[in-house]
Amino acid sequence: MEGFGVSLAFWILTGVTLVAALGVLASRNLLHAVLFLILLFVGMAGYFVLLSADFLAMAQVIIYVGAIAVLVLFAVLLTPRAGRNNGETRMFLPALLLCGTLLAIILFVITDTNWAVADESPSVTAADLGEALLSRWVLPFELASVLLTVALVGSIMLVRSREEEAEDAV
Amino acid sequence: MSGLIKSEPFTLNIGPQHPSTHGVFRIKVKVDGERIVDAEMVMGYLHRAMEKLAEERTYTQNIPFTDRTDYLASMSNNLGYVLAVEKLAGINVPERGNAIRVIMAELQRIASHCMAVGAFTNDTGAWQTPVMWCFRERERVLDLFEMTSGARLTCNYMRIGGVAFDLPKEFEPATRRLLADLPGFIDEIEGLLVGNEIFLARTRGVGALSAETATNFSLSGPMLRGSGIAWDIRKADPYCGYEKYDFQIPIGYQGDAFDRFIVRLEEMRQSVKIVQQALDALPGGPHSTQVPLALRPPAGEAYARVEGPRGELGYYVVSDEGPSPYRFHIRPPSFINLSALKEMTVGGTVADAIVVLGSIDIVVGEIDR
Amino acid sequence: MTPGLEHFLTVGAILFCLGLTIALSKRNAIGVLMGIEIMLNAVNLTLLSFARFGVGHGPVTGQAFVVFIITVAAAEAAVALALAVSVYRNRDTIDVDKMNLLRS
Amino acid sequence: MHPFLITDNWYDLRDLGNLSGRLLELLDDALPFGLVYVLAALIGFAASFLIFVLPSQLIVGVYGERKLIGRIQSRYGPNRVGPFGLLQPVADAIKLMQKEALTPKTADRALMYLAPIVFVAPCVLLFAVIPFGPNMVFADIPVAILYFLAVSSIPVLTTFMAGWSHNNKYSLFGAMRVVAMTISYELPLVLGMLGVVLFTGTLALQGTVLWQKELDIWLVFLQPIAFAIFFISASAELNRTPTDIAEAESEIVAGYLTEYSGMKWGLFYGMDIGYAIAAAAFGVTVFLGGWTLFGLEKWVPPWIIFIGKTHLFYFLFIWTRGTLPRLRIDQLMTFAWKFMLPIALLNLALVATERMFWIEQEADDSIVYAFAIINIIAAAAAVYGWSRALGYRPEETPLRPRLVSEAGGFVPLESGGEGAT
Repeated sequence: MEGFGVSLAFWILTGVTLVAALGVLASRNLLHAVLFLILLFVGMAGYFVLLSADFLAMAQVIIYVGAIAVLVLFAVLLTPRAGRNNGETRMFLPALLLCGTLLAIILFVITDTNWAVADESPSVTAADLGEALLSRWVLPFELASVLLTVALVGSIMLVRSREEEAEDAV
Repeated sequence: MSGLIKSEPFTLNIGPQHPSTHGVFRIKVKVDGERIVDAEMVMGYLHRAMEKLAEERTYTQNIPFTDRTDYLASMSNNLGYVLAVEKLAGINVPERGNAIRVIMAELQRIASHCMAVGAFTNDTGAWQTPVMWCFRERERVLDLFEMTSGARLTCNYMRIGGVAFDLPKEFEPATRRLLADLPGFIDEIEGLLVGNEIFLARTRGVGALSAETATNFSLSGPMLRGSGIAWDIRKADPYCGYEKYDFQIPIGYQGDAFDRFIVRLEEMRQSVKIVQQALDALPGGPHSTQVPLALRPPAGEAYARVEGPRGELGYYVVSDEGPSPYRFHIRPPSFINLSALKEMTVGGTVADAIVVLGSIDIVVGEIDR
Repeated sequence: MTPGLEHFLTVGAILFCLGLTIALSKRNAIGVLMGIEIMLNAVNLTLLSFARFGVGHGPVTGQAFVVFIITVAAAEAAVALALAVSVYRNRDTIDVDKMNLLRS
Repeated sequence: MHPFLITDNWYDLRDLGNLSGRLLELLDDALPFGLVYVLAALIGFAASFLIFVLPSQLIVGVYGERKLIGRIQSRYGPNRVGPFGLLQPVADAIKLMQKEALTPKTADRALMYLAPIVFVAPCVLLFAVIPFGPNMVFADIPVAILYFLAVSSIPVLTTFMAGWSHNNKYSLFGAMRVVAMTISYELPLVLGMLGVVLFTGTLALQGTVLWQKELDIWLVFLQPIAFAIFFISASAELNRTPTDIAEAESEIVAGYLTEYSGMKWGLFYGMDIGYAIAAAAFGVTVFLGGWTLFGLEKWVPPWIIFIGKTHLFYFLFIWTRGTLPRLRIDQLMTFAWKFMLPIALLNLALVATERMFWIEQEADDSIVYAFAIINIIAAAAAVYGWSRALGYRPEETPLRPRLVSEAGGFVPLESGGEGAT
């Protein structure tokens, strides 16, 4: 990992993602929070590119920005105006404390550990990834597809209205 | 979507300023998602109190008012009014006058249907192309009007007892050229739209009215004929010698927007046929009878109706032997056709409502008068 | 300064903790869901940085894990949003504090 | 070596990639820290925008489109400003800049200002991966097709932002429609693209072009279904007319653009054309052989061929816009889910079988011609069969009204009237 460009990109991305995450936390308007979340997803994709995971970066944008964020937007629009408040519960301070502690511990671990670092940039093409998914990780891969099917059927079942159920029962 | 989510219905104002309300007409729709649950028509933005104003003017002076009710079919409106006054005063119209009136009314029907078809396809989203094509042909009809009456839109051509001027000599060849081109043009529009899957998907079954509902709403014109009822004043209660001409009444199948569209296209074909026959058998003689300028018809009332492009166009005139009508009332076809709007739109989507509104072919000047 | 493994891990940790804060403290069910998505993203980042810098398992393993996490996140988002909509329909709210049918 | 063939010399402007490569080398020597890549990105960004995107938008997108639509509608189109009205887009731009940019009182100001700006960026990013010639591709990344799909999903969110921010019911309608439609149309699009990728075995756009060049066949013949799906989905996501329900002038005024005025609207308008050109460029690259044209690319500058093809492809968008009515939103959704998705899956299965056969049998490359014939027949059969299965019966729809001679009451359907045509 060398070059001024990479460093610059890293720091810019860090700024963007952290601001976006803080924005999700701070914005009271749920819709603004969703838009900050999208910014975070895009920044994440940038990180993935830096980490030479091109395929995953693109998948990140397609799936998170193109699908999940749009789903969240849909959910926001399907709830009424009153439900678009993104306020905190009384648990905000305890949660902040807890997470701060957790962060301190993790940061300590990160800095204290002597990581064995491979320096040459590995090149993983989409073909390699596909190869791995269909040979070594084939079982989790199939499970993931089953999970997606279950999620699909499950979410359709969840949002069905009573009228539709009554229709189907006939 | 409705029922799936407990959504709040909200009110959407379609109009008075909206690209598809054909003027200043407003529909207050309550929508649940895209589905319309309630619709309320708000009219009167173009109200000019014509019926009241007419009581202050002489019978002849009222003719220009009728131009301005349905400004897309001024000839038909002129005709309806003068027929009513003639009925009231017992005036006979010479043969040639009647033939010219028929020619003008039918040309006006073609022009008005051009506009109706074009605006309707514009509402379905065919971006301006059919409407421009229709305007092209309508222009040629308006050229003929300009040639005869001097005005294109508000012709003020019919007079009590006949028509204002005789036909100029270049009228007949120009009309024949137009009549030769028109069937091709109608085929062109038909080829562009009628077989088009998207157009069929947008209009088939949209705003369908059963024959019974259509009659109950007292609809007339292409709206009524689209629902499968063979009713045409020109056949049922002939005026101006319509019984002499050979033409047919096109009727639809299920009364949806598409049926009204094809009925209008076919009516244009029939109008071409009528104008052709009228031109072929154009009698000589005077175009008008002499009628005193300050006409004082005997006390009484008269109602005359013509088959306007939009439906039954009726004029009701009451005389108290004065120089101006005691009471003057118009039965505007699109106002009455519009009353079925709620019936047709509720349950459909907003996009359907626009298509339905386009298929009624409203002229706001006539609705609000 | 050239970013190394520690940098990416630090960003991942910060994002994870922010996501956790959001998930724990938001009142709105959709807000909670967004926190969880941030956490999953942070985990993805960590996995990928190990895949890039780590030695041992090779880079493909890390990336394969990320693929699975993205899949799970998508499934989770769909189900959670369906739940939110369903809850809203039955209870007229998606405030997590008021979803307490089991309490009394 | 033929004297007129395109060479690799930097002064041979028939391949602009030579010159820019040379410049990059020089800069790389002169600048520290690999700053050259940052610089090159900026220059490339500006250059591609100034040389290709902007002129294409102005001349083809605005002037050409208006002129062609005008001809379709039997009128003249712009012909007042400048020779043949060519300066009309410039005049429009000046007018737009002078106009007041209104902001409704209740609007979400930040989002409303942000939306047009965010809308511009992805459009230019899209052109980064498009190969204009053998050396003329700014970033020949190995996942270019995915990149294109990914970046093109961002403007949808922008249109949503725009529609939401106005606090206007029509705009919200537009925004909702955009969001709903995108989810539906991305799926068949990606599935269709998958068929292409299965054949070529690469996600890189340059690789796709070279594959087509090598096998001497355009992918549109191998993948007619994928091409049709791409065209329909692209026009859906671009809000072009048969599917422009997000703007739907006659229904919801201007959808998400209702409250925009002045240059904020202008940015949306211009970039809509930019996206359409990007989609056309992508379609040309993937399906129509990119910068190749039966060996002619050795003689004519490939970028000329490419730009010409792109603009011809763009003509398809203009054509559909000029002639087709608009679908309703539920019909669009039904079309995506019930029609395109199954057909895309069918196509995928067919392609996978063919590809497997090709590899297993170690067949000669000329087998692609057989595949092309099979696929075209299969596409026609699938489209026809599936639409019949969904209840499409064109012969049952009467296209002419019934005719009766006498006025009377209701004419029942059975009696049919007389002389029904």
